[in-house]
Amino acid sequence: MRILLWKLWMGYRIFGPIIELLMAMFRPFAVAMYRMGGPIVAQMAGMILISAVVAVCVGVWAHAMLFGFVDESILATAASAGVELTGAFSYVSPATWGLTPSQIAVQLQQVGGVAANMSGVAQYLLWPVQFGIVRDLVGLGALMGLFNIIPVYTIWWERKVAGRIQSRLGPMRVGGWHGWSQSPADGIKLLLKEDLIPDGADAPLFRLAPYFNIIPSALAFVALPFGATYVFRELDVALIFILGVLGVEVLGVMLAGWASNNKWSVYGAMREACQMVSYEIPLGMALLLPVVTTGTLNLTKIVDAQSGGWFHWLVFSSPFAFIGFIAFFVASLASCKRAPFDLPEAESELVAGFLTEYSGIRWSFFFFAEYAAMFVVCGLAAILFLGGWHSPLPASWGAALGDAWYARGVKGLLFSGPVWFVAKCVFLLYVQIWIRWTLPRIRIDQVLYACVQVLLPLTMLMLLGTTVWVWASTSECETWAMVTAITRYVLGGIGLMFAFAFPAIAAYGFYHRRAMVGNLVQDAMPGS
Amino acid sequence: MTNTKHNLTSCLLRLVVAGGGVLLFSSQAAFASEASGVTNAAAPGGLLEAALFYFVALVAVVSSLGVCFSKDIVRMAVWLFGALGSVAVMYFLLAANFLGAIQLIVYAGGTLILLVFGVMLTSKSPWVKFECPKIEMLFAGIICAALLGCLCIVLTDATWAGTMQVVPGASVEAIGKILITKYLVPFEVAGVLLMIVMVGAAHLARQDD
Amino acid sequence: MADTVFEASPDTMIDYDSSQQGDLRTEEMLINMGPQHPSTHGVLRVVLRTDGEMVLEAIPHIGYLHRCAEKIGEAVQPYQYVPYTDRMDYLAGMNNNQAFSLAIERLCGIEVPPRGETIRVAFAELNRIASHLVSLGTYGLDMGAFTPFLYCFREREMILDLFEAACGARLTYSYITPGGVHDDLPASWVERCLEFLDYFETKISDYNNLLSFNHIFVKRTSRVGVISIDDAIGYGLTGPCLRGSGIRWDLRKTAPYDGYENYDFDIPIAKPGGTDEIPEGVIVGDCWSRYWVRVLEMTESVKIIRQALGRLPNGDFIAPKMKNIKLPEDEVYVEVENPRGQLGFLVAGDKSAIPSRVKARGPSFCNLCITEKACKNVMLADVPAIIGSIDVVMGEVDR
Amino acid sequence: MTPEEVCQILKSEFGEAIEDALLEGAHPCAKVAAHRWGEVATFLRDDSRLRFNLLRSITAIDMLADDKLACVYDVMHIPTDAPAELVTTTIIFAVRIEVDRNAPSIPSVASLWPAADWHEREAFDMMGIDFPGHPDLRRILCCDDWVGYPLRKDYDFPLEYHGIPATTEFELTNPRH
Repeated sequence: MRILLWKLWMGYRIFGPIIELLMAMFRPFAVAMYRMGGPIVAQMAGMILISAVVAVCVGVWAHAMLFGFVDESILATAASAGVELTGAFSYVSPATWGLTPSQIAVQLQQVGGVAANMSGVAQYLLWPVQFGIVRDLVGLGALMGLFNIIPVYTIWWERKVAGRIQSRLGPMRVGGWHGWSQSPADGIKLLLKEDLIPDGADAPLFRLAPYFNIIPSALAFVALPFGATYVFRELDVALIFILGVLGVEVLGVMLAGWASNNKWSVYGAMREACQMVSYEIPLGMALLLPVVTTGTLNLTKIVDAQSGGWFHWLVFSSPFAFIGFIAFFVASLASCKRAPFDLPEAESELVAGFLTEYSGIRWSFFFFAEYAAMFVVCGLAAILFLGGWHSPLPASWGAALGDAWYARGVKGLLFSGPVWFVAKCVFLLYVQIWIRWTLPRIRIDQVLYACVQVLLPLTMLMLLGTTVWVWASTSECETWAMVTAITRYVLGGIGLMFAFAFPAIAAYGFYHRRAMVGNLVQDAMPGS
Repeated sequence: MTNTKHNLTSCLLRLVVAGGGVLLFSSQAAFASEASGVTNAAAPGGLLEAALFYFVALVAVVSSLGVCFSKDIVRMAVWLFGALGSVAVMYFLLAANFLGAIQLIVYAGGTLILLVFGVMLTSKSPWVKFECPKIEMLFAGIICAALLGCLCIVLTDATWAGTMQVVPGASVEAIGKILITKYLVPFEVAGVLLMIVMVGAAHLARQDD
Repeated sequence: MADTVFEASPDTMIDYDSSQQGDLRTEEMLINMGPQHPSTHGVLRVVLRTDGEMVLEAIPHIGYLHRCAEKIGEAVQPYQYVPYTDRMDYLAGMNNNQAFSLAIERLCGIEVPPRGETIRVAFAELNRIASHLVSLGTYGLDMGAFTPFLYCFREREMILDLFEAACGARLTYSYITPGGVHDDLPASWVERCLEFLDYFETKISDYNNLLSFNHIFVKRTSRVGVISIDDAIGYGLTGPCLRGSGIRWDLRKTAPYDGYENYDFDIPIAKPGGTDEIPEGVIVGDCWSRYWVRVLEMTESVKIIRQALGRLPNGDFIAPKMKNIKLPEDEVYVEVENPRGQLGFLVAGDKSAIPSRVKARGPSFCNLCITEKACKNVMLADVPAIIGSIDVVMGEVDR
Repeated sequence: MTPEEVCQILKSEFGEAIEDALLEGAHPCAKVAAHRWGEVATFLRDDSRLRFNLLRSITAIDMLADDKLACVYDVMHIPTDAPAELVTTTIIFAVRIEVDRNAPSIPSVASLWPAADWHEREAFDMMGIDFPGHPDLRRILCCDDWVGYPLRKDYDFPLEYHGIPATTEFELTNPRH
């Protein structure tokens, strides 16, 4: 061991200066890039935002085309060889499908047009895509990218929203346009901070705890579908898989609280355990409503069942689902320890709860995990109740567009695509943030009362009701069909009212923003 | 280390307990394979899967040993998480996705949390040593030896023929059907047992009022 | 490191004796809440003995901010001592100045000119609003509601701007001095103040909608930390804490000073839930009542300020020759109604220009001593609720 | 009720125990013998004519010239029969107790007025007056290991505390020291 360390040290002695020289060269380059990029972003923020969204869409679309094409090639080749493939392209597929570049070239020739002209190069470029490991690496890259970007920008957005709610501006400086690089800058700061481990803490557990928190929340993204084909692993039990890994996250919090050797931390951990264990039950109950309605645990199939447009979203399918959705949202707030259920880190009671002794990157791991988990539960809510990646328009209308490449793009933007899923998630995230900055925190006994006495019976009742509803819907009775249809449209109408009310209120607030704060604020306060 | 000998016996005891745990898991695995419709027909395993399996198995063994040899209850719980989690991964490898997820929810996310929670609530100091009277150890030893014997019998009697083929997608419905047909009585008994536990817990909690 | 930590010792074992008797008790813990804690409003330290989430006992320890204010009083002349009073209850500097100035005036028999008196009343009431705004905001913060805090501070900033315009300081004013106020009002100050009052009155309903009548807030604060009338008086509680227990007692009415008898205003007191838009579940003497009294007092203060500004007489604002006054060989004890209660100053003179004894009776000091009684057998989350509703300023507790 | 009347009542009730009635000046009070203070305090609080239920303040005063320490108790009556009624008058009174500076001891009234608890601790902390009968008489503002009573006129400010050096700038401003 000592020799190894010595070798490492000698290696550093030799290569260290070179690395440092490279870094020294890179540093002004990075600074110059930032200085050049900052003003551009500041001036063209709107355009950059739009083009980023478009670029992401195009990237996703291209990626889907690529993979889809190779899949079709495999199927076609197999069909020409007389082999029937079933089970398709999941993780139990063999390491290779034995496709040769020339077979791909044949397929490309069949497509014709640009693809045929490019087939000489494209056949070799597409050839590695058939390997599961290559696909997995691409998928993992996307997954980790998402897992990094989502929390970073959710934090930024939370700060912006909180600022606006509190009649201030939120981050404005770092990077120029509305502090767009505030969160990355914070991340760099946290990376550079001292990794402090208190005396008397259980050091191994203290170091381990953040990983118990961040890995499960990253794992949840494995099974969370962003679109019909945009899922890293389409599990048949994705729903309970996500519930399970999010449940493991609690262990990280508990270990953090325990290992810190701080009584406030222990309190935070105990509250977390108490809250999580109780709220997982109503959460699970509420999750069962769509499962009972659609008869599957597969998230993709649950979304497919809601492809009929606004009025066919599961939240409007029955009054029970409508109330169940609200119960689910409340329980999901509790399971993400978001206000008003942020008891584990209640800063006015427990200093910072389980986070009290943490600093630097380990501290930020907890925040990454929290915001990622927020996104996951919002995604679950969108998938289970709000039609997932389908737009309010029925997907069947989009089918008429055909299957050309531009038609796929239009369908993705207008009818069903990851954009819609992300938009719904962002809206639900906004509601979470909005609630956090509006409501006081509730007390632990009230938390448990709300769970055991209110949410649990409510969700049980809703589950029972949904079961009966679904059972009744299987009958051929025409009156009942009418009742379900009327319910659907009435609830959908209520939802529509909300859907229009939000932007209407927001627009009102935007146009009257100066009058609402009052004349005196405009004159007297800085920044107005 | 004041009482090394004592620690050794208790560690051995825990080893036996862990053996019982493995028995439990293997029985679950047997149930899983039945439920997920795994047959003994030959199927390609894949090098990656094999490597993953051996890695996970190693993790399971090491963490079980960790449960036995660590002196601190919370660290034991962390090791236990390693064991339970790796068993969950094994379920996933067996395409028993449902069981894997349930393993995560029930054991890793539920039981283990409650265990740590209990330790936190009742401990006097942050680091609690696990210790029990000798008579209890004796009884526990006898029970664990019996369990170990059972495990050995299962190990020797089981037919380890062939590799297994995976039939994905069928597990949830298959489990549901088995639970309310073939295993209806044990299912209901377990439900009643849990009910009794709940009533008992409520009774204990309300006693001091 | 691990070996030393995990070394087993007899007292680290689980206490099996009690568990064998079927007593599944949880472990009692001693926790230091403070002196550095977000919700002890300064450097208060409360030692909590807890059983799980229940607080069995809470013993406050004070003195972390002791700055020998009384000893300094025996070393400086009264007009030099006024800045020290600012630093006692630093959220209500004007009222502190007023109390000390009144004590010196009573001791030396100084007559304050009417303009000075009226300005004093206006500033004292403005400061009362500012202080209550901080109290409201931080109480919301204690309950986990962040947003009302910023709204309250937004309005408080405006009051501080008004103060700054009049005396140049935003926190430690020393504006009210023995004999009157040390400067006249600047031009158009009255108009600015009236504009602020118009604006502020509409904002109180914002706080009510956001915080006061918030269901969670009411649930968190009602029926918590109930202080009976007898306890309140016995422990020497004054101000909103006393009125929160349902007694209509305010020195501005019962022992008027600076001409308060000439103003028309009400003394709001706590009422049980269900009456006068007070939410159900509230009982007299709980945290919500104390909070609510402060909200109502802000409206009354606005009334008083309007009257004061309306009748602002012309003339001198300070009695002449206020420096180097010789204090008679006598003592005086004067109390005024501070935002937090009755602030008393006992000043003893001995024919020199420097007092021989200055004693400040801080309302926070007296109000805080009920913590030990009020925080018995409550939940952990109630401790910030109770301490916050008592609304202490540690600068005044420790002086 | 004026302080004069209160003094009358006290004198008729306790006679010798009321050493003096200091009614001139801005702070009228009765001077009470320290050893009878417990009874007088009980009477002040409980007598139906007086009912001084609010102990406003306890002020310890160092009378270095007379070699005495004085304690001034300010009390007030808050009517509780009809709490919602607005009262426009106050009944206030003060009691002054002077004790030997070398062995100052005054019976505690913390059991009568709980408010006296902290006030008496403060007087003990700052002036070193002992209050026999107090439930928990220890320093309140200074640290538990502080030496001396800071508000006494002959107090010497320590120039060092646990290795922390201290300055006495006030020596420059205060001619007495």
